[in-house]
Amino acid sequence: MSAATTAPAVTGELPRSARRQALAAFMRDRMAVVGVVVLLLAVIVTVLAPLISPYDPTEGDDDNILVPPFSPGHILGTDTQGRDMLARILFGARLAFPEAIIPVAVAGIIGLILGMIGGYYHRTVGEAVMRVLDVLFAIPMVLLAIAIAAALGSGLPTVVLSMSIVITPYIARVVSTTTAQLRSATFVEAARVSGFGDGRIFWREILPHVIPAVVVYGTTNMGAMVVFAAGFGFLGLGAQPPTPDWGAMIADGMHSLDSAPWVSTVPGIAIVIIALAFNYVGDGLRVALDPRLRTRL
Amino acid sequence: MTALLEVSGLTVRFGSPSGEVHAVEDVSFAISSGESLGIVGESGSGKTVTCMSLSWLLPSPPTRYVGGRITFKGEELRPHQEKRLRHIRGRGIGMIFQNSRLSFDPAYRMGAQIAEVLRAHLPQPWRELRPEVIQTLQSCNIADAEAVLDKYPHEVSGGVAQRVSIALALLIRPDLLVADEPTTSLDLLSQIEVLALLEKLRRETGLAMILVSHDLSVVRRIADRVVIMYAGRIVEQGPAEAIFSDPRHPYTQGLLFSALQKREGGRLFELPGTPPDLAALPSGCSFRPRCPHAFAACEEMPALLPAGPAREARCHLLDPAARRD
Amino acid sequence: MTRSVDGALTDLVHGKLSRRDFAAHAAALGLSVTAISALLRSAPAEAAASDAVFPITGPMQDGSGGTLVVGQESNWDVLDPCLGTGAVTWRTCLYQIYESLVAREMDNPSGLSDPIVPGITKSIDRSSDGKTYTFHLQDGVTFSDGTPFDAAAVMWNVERQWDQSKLGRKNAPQFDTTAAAVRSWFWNPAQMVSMTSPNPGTVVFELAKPFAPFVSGMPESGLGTMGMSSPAVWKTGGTAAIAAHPIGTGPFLFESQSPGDQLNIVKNPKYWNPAGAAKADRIIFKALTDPSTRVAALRGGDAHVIFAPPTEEIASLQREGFIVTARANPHLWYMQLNAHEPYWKDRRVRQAFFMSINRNAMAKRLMRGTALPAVSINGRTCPSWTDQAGYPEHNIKAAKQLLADAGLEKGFETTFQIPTGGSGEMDPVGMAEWIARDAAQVGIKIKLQTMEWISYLHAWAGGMTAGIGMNQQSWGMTSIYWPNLPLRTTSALNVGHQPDTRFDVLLDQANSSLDDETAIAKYRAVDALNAQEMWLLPIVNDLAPVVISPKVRNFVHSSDWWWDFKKVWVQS
Amino acid sequence: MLAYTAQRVLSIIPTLIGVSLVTFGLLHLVPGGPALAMLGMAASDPKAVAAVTKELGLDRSLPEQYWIWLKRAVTGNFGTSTEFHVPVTALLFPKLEHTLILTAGSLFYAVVLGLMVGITTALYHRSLYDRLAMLLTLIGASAPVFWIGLLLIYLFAIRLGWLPALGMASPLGPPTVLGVLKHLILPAFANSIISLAVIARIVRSGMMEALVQPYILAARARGLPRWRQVVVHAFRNVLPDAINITGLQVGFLFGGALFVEVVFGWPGLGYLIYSSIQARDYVTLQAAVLIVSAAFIFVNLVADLARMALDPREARS
Repeated sequence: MSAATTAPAVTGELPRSARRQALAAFMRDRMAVVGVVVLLLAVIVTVLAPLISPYDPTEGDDDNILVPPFSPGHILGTDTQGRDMLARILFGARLAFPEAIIPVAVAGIIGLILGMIGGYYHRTVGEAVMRVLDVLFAIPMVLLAIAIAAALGSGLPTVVLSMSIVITPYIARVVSTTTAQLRSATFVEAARVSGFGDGRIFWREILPHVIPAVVVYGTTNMGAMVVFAAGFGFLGLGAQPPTPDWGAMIADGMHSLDSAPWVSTVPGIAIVIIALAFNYVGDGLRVALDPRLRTRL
Repeated sequence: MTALLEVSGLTVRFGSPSGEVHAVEDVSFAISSGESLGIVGESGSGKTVTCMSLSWLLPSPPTRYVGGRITFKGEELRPHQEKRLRHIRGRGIGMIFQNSRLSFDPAYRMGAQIAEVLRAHLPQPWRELRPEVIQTLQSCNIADAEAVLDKYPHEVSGGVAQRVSIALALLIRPDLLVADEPTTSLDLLSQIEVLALLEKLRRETGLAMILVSHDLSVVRRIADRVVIMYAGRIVEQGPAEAIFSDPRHPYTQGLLFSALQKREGGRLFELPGTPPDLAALPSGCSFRPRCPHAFAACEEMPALLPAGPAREARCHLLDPAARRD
Repeated sequence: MTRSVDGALTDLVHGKLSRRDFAAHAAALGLSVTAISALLRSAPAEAAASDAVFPITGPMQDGSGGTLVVGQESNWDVLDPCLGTGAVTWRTCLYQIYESLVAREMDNPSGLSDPIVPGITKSIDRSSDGKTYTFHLQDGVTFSDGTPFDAAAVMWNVERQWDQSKLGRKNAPQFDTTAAAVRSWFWNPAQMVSMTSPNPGTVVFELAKPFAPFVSGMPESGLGTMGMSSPAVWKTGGTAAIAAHPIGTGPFLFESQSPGDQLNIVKNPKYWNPAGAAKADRIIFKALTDPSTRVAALRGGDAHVIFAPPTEEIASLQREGFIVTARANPHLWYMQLNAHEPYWKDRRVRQAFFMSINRNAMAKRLMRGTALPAVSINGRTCPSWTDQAGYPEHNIKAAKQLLADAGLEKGFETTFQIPTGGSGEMDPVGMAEWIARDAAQVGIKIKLQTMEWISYLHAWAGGMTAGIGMNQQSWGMTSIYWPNLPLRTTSALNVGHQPDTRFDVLLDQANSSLDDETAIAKYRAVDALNAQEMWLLPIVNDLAPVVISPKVRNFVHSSDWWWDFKKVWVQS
Repeated sequence: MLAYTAQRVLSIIPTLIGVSLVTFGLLHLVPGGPALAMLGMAASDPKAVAAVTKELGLDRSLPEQYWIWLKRAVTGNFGTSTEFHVPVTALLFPKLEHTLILTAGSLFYAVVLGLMVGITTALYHRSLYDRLAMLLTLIGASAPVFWIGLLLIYLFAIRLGWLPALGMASPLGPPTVLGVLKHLILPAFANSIISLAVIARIVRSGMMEALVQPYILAARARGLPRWRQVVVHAFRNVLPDAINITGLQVGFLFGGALFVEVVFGWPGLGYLIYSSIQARDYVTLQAAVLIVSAAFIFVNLVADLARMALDPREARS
């Protein structure tokens, strides 16, 4: 069996070649590459939505209400107000992406800071930080998000803010665990003994090792965020209508599930595709950035 | 005397990202009851895969059993006949692994694991077997046998684990014991003890044994016959004394020489170069790139040629016809 | 069953055949899948617009028995006639368990509901000065706990919610702050000064000045102001006891409940009026807040009656054999404009905005015929309702002209505050989107601001703040009283701060009228004035569609917010 | 281990106090209090609102209100629901029971199917079955729960008519165990999908790692049957992680029940919490959130301790 492990030890390699190796490992994951392509396409389509969309997503056509998919002029059909589903899906993506990416980015930064404090000063301030995060953990995520949204009123900023608050403890936990492990690692001990300040140790020794974990965790969670944001829309806490929101579109269509199933099925499929793409990319990144997983067959 | 185990043409491969790994190529040998066979080679020479393949132990896939015939006590063993093989494994062919601590499940106490194996092979209940287990453990130089049964693998030393492992193999009374690098991961003291134990076993029970090692001195102490492997193939085999006193293959010569140097504490002599990548073997003789005697004919893979009484070696040097070129 | 493809296609176009059934037929006739989908595409979408007229009743048949399961669109709250709010609470149980001193007949398939019918009150006399009302109570009525229903019980109930501290008197021990607050819209304007009982069968109410809507206002907000509960229960454990053990005089008895989920009531075998006794053995109310869940319950046989069906599913439910009933009721979906926003100061702008809204299309297409365009601020069942109030028709051209006259031909931007849902709100978001789209045609750009219901109530009740151009509400009464609430300049419900005191004058005249005709005429004048001034925009009246299983008998769609289930029974 | 357990159990208390504080603070940020919800349209009368607000004690300062609440809560008195006017404990416990039934059903699916899928895909990893199963679980995990619920209702309840879509039991007639189980099938499955996928993936990767461990090869070499290698040895070593992740999932299922309860009309805590937010029923909400959080913390604690107890290397240290 020993013959099968062919990858040489990576000690002492230049970071650049490590990066190249990670990229190679990522490219080997076919589904991750497909995921990246899907996301890129989706982003391009989203950016170009005003140019390529066949209709105004908020402009209904009274004479074409609930037209089924594959009809001339409305490839994905129309909704209860006669609005083109394709146009609404395209414009809906303009919400879905920020709703997935911004909370993860915000929570990533805050979680990084809190997590490093929590993991590094684990006997003093960090303990207090982790206790507070424990409280946020214990409150069911959906409830916390809904209460925040109810407190602040619906709309994109609320959704982004409450999702950020909700996932921060999760990211902070990932960071604090990694930081706590690193704290006792030889090179960090060495840096401490050499008299480097905590700031420098955070910046030079811990951060570079923590960031990959956050990136992987964050990317994997962007898929969940797309789904979670749809939940807000579903409960009517999402973007202000008539702005198309995938979750709200599902809620809109669930009343006509029998006579016009496409109205809620189509946005559901859009959510699944984007979330799936994020999940595959996240998986690919995890394998690529974790040398232990990378070398495994 | 018919062979207890006969291996012929064994060929085992794996898939890997960098190509197909030719782990074992066309290996044939035999061992008779009461005989002890040493298999020697560097890591990656295919010796471990060979002995794992005796009862088709490696899961397939990913392992590909490309060819080979294994006859054990006159019965042909075929891969994938798991039901039949299960009774051969342990009962017919016992095995001892390189790192015995890892060969025990960390989640169970040693006693439970011994009991589980015995239950799989023997009709008697654990209660009846327990005294025998204690006795066997003690005969394997485990003083506090009772206590060991209650310990988890991570709570015993490597040497004790290895001795438990041997005791366990013996308790089922196999026809053949295969020991894969039994001393490699042990400290010096344990090495000596385990070797002494194996020697004692040989002496007292006459158990047939295959001992796999990269360490010539270990093999020399125990083996009647020796097989030398390089890059998945047998390069030389024959009676132990004959091979150690007069190695015929340049690789064997290199191995012996470096071992000698080491023992005499002199300058460390290592074979130049490294073993080849099994996924991209050089054409011709696999040893050619490292061989001090390589010549034109070596661009073709030599066959195993007779090299004395009951001896063979895979080298063109033994072929007068090849030398002519 | 074979018929030609043409025939099937005709049926499809006329809505007699669903697309799925059509596809099945066509496939049976040997058409390829592509041909079927081509045909389907050529047919206009079903139920795109509807001129449907829904029946008022289900199958009528004498009989009795069965368990009726009713799927409600939201939770009921407190089972206390003084504290329960919301149409659902009243509709579901309170109206079946309790009775009001003043009752309307809401399950008469013909005729309006305003006439007050005899119930636990036999008759009512009004003095010629309009200040004294004498109620003669029905004899032999008892609460279901066996205690008698008499003048003392009536007064006890009124004193529970009538805040006498405003008259400098001490409140009764059973007085409840919340109850008084819930009914504050009635007792404060009515200005009652005394309540006396010359004998156990008579109660006399004395008012400070004439108040024309006194009697008709009593059964509003459910039978709220006059729902009679047994004083004996309160004595056992106060307000909590009433909610836990609801005891009234009604045709049904409370059996059990799991709050927010299920409520069971059973027939009252000792109902005081045998002629009006309940027909069904038991009624089970289920809170099914999700519309598709209600439909699924109906289809699965887990509910016999569902309220507020999704309008998109109505056509297919009808095809499956369910009966959809609908009926005009006091409901009005209306908007108020914020008088503090400069662009509304010009009356022509308000008119132009109203004229830009195609209420007809909204009722027909968006609501699929389950609503009517509103033509009055009075409810359709209210005696002062008229279609002659003078509200202008949808007219984009005229609207643009009015805006140009007002110097706003370029249009302007404004914000519309709406709830995401709520009691009687229909589909507020969809409707607001529709209005915004219509208004955009004349250059009025509307930004929507949606809020969850209670947050919305909070904002709404506080009055519109700067930057909010308009908001929305659903209410309306069968009593003539209602316009007092949103249009009086001093009313808290004048959330748009409309400053025109001519409304107050007309409303005062209406309330102090000594005869109904004058009162009605004055309320109509208020309506006509609003049609000119356009502070309150009547949009649509909900017909409140209900879907019933064909097993349900004697179901008559109510002409009010609340329902009377005593004549309904279920065929097993 | 014992000391550790005690320490962990004690640490629940400050967390719960924190939870109640956060919930309390958060709820009072939400505009429109219970008075508005209780008054309905009459809420337009500011005097009426003020009177009810005072009656409910909501005009006091927040710390004062919290202190009063805490004092009562310690004695087990969680107050009276402002929405239904019944004691919160009487309201809560039946709903808790319903949610526990739903969670148990979901957990059953998540664990049984998750383990089955995880173990079998690890055994046949890289096979067509493995790829397909992994794709399906990932799709399930990428789809909104309410959407899956709708599709299930559409397919199994409306189209095929096999299963009831709604509630816990048929409203007609007394509830039966079989009836509840039948009603449980769809909502429990909808609720379980994400957890099922998580468990399947964790178990799969754990099993793949475990199956190539030397002790599995050794077990094989010692002639143990395949099922013992897989279940008794490989899976036993994945078990601590599997239990730990399952514990986390219990909390997740508890929270995710909200959407499922709304879509399937399941009368549980999630739905109660949702409607209590809408009705600003602070009293009910406070208690409900506390119960859910306590359950969540407790389950995680049990999972954590179970993981440690099952790993002899940790248990003995």
